[in-house]
Amino acid sequence: MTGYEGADLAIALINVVLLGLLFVIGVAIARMRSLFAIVMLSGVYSLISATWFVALDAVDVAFTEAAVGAGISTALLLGAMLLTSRTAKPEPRAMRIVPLFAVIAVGCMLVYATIDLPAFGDPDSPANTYVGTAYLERTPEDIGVPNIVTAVLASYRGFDTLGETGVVFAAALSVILLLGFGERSLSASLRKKTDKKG
Amino acid sequence: MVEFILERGNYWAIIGLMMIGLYTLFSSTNLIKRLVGLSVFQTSIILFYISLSRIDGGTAPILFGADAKGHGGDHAEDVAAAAAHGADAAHGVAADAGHGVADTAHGAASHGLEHIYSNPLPHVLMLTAIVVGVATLAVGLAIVVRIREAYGTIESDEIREMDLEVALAEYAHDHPGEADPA
Amino acid sequence: MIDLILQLAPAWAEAHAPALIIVLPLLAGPISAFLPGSGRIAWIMTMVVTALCTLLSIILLAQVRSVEGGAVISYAMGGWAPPYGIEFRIDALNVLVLMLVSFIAFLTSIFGWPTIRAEINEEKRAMFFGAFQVCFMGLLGVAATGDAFNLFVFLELSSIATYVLVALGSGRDRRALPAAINYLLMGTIGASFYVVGVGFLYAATGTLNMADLAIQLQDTSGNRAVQVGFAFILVGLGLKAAMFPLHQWLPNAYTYSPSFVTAFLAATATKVAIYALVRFLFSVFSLEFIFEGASLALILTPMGIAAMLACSFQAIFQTDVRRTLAYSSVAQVGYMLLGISLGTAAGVSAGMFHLVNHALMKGALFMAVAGVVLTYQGTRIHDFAGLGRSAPWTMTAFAIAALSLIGVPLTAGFQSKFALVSALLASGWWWAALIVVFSSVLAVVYMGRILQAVFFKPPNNPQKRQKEAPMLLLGPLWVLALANLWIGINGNFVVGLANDAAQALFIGGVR
Amino acid sequence: MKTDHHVILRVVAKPLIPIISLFALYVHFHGDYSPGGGFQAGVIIAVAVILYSLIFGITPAMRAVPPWFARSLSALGFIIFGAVGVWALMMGGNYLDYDALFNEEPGGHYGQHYGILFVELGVLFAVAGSMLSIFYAFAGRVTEIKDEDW
Repeated sequence: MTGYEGADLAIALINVVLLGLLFVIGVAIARMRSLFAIVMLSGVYSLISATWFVALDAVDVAFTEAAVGAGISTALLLGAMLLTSRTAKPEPRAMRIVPLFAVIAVGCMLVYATIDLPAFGDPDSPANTYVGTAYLERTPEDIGVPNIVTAVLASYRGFDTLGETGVVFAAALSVILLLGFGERSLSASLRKKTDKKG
Repeated sequence: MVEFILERGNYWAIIGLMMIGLYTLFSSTNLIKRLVGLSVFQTSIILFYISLSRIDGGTAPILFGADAKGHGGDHAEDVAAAAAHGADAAHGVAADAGHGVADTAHGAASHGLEHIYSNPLPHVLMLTAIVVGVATLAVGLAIVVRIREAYGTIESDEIREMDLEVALAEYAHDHPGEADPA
Repeated sequence: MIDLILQLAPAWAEAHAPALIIVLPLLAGPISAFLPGSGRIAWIMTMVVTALCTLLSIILLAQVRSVEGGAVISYAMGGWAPPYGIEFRIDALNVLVLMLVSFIAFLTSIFGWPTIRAEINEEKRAMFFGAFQVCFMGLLGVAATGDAFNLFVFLELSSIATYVLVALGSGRDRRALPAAINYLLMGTIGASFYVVGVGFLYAATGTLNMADLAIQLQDTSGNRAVQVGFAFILVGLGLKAAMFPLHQWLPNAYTYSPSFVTAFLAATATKVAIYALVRFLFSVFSLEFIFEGASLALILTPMGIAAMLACSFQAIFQTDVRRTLAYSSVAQVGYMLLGISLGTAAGVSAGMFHLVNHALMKGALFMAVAGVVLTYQGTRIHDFAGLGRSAPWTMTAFAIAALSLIGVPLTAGFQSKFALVSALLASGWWWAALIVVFSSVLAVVYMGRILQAVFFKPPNNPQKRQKEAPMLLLGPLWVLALANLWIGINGNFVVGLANDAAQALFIGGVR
Repeated sequence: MKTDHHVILRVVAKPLIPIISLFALYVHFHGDYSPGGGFQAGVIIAVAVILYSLIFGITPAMRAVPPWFARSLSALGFIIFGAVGVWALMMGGNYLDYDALFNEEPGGHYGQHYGILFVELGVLFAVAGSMLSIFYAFAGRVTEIKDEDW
């Protein structure tokens, strides 16, 4: 591509900086032992990913990632950490080397695959010429909504979204089954404590 | 060669991030850290999909300017007329060329639109994937909390040792005369 | 028979059966989850829903079989034609899986009430049934969908419900919790790998619809992204299907989850994952691609054989009946993979036949174990001693299913192993046929240990009263046991279904 | 929360929470024209309540939005989504076919608009209810680590 000029150069620069930051945070997460730091860094990781999504024009994804990845996930992780422990044990030596090789092997496979992937930002790649961009042309006639992502999400692929709603519901059901409703478990455990004392 | 690397550098960086997540997941014994590794891995997969959707010079897939004109919900009648007209025209073309809808769409990207937009489909898929990711994380954390209450630890190697002791005790109980199975 | 069903079924049910089969548990699940009371209403609702789904799957079967060679029903969700919308695509292969899953779900939900009342707290029962229906719906969705990404969504939907169902065994044994988190981590890695694989396919073709993918992939020969995508999908679905080296999550999950859940999962969850694997291998990727380009046989055959041998050996040394059966499940997955890796219609047909039979026998075995758990509170072989005298009905059904697992003539297991061996011999793989026979001998050993304890050892605890499992449990158990005998004596019906399924794949592959 | 050293937080949060909820409604109803939709709106509503409970304590939050309400909301949202599909079935269309909802002429967008709105409303309810239920479940457990250890 002959793309990187002017505004594109700025985007390329943002791209490099953000991915570099993500890399640093990822390595820090892998090496750290304080769970609090790990949890906060995972929130930062999501937030920077969201920024990167904006740079790549995926605003809806950025919005969701910021709200869910940086917001809800971090809150849940903090809540769980509060109920469990605050430091992680260092990994045993054997546990460091074997996964390293496994991961390098998987990574090499993926890199091998990228040789035949279309170039980054290629408008003529199969992914960008077939179904995906066809939605852009069909939506004004079929649905009449300017935000194509909403149109695809709720109508063309509405059934996926139904499944996604189901997943959220299943998660809520699961957590309630495991941890109780909240109010009951609170009062029950308080009662248990006073019983033990009494 | 340099161009080739520049075009794919993004993918490689993202693959690196995926592998860091996967490594954290495999190497750690702490269950919360493993779950964080899992979520880093999943976020990196989202990065990968979004980088597929990028089109040079494109903008967010929200129609604006001339592309969005007349398609608001308030102008339903105009739209109906225009759409009917458009459908007729499209039908004529399709009949002439002898191609299905899919084939006409297969041509150059966004030929009917004034602006260039990035590909919306990976965005939609990843919205779903983010939700699935947080749902899995929530369930995982709930189980971890229960593990902590039942075992007093969230280090998976300590849990495995405790379970092994219980299993050996059970075996000894069933087979009183025998030596340790080891 | 087919005409009769099609005449009796109302027109709306015939036209919308693919959607209705998902919609029923979808609407009933959330309602029953938060019903007040002891969960009895939720249980009745679950039974009704699974029964209706079984009826719908029979209607679908009739529709598919109404055309010679098997029709393909395509249902466009939201009215958007594929590849733009999501399509449910029912052919002879997945109608078999749909019927299996809904039938087993119906039977397990009947027998579930007594064991759930014993194992799950009262205030959790309604939600338990809600989670079960969500899991059931996810499995049906995986089996019915014709869209690669939609498959992921339903796979995760069923998996999330499954994780919590497994974790609920913690009321009886705390080891259910580590088993559940292990299952969650492995399962999520599997699903993530699957998504990466689909991403590569999407990058190479630009579509997600499976039928469309098959067409678009034809002119991408030698594309490295497609090859790696294939490998990732294989590993991802292999993790869910407990393919041999990726099966580590399975034994613990089956051993410590509530007995109701074990019976359901053992008969359905891995089967659906294997179905998805078969669908990708034969429908999406072309035969030339998987057997020449990716030399699938070189990967799948050793894995199948290793599973048959290693896990059968491991099964011999277990002291817990459920653990023995769990290892045997992994070994049986090996038989199915071996049949599939042949790459011939006969091989796939034998694999699918064994899949159905294995669901029936493992369902029966785990139901019988559930009965023992209910009455005697133990699952170790030690606890099973002498049960042949005190619970003859439960244990006779157990023995029938065990003989079927071994592959004794006149049982279902014999028929499918026979089909597998003849398919192997037809391809000239006589050494693999020998290994199948040897692995069956191992099955004789590990099942024999349990049967010997049941029928020939004196009870360990003489105070145990003569106690049979309740009727609600015995009914479904005997239905499954008799199904094993029926297929063993006259298996034409199921063999016909499996052959049609294989034919659908191979015609689809050539296209 | 023993001493009132969170006074600034409280004063700032009190007017913010209604604004956050209002923003959620904007995100939902403007989702056709700008980024956002039911899912994001649901998360924002849940976050508003979570913020309230973090600052004023879990008990007042549970009094304002009871747990039974949160979990019924999540089930209700899921059912709304499924029911829109059933509605389309009854009107003679395929499942989730919004064009069939009002039996309109081909080319009309009335059905699509309202279908999307209803469906996204279902998503909003389900997500807000579920996220809140999950938060309550975690917050309702008693902490083993004491405040002083921090």
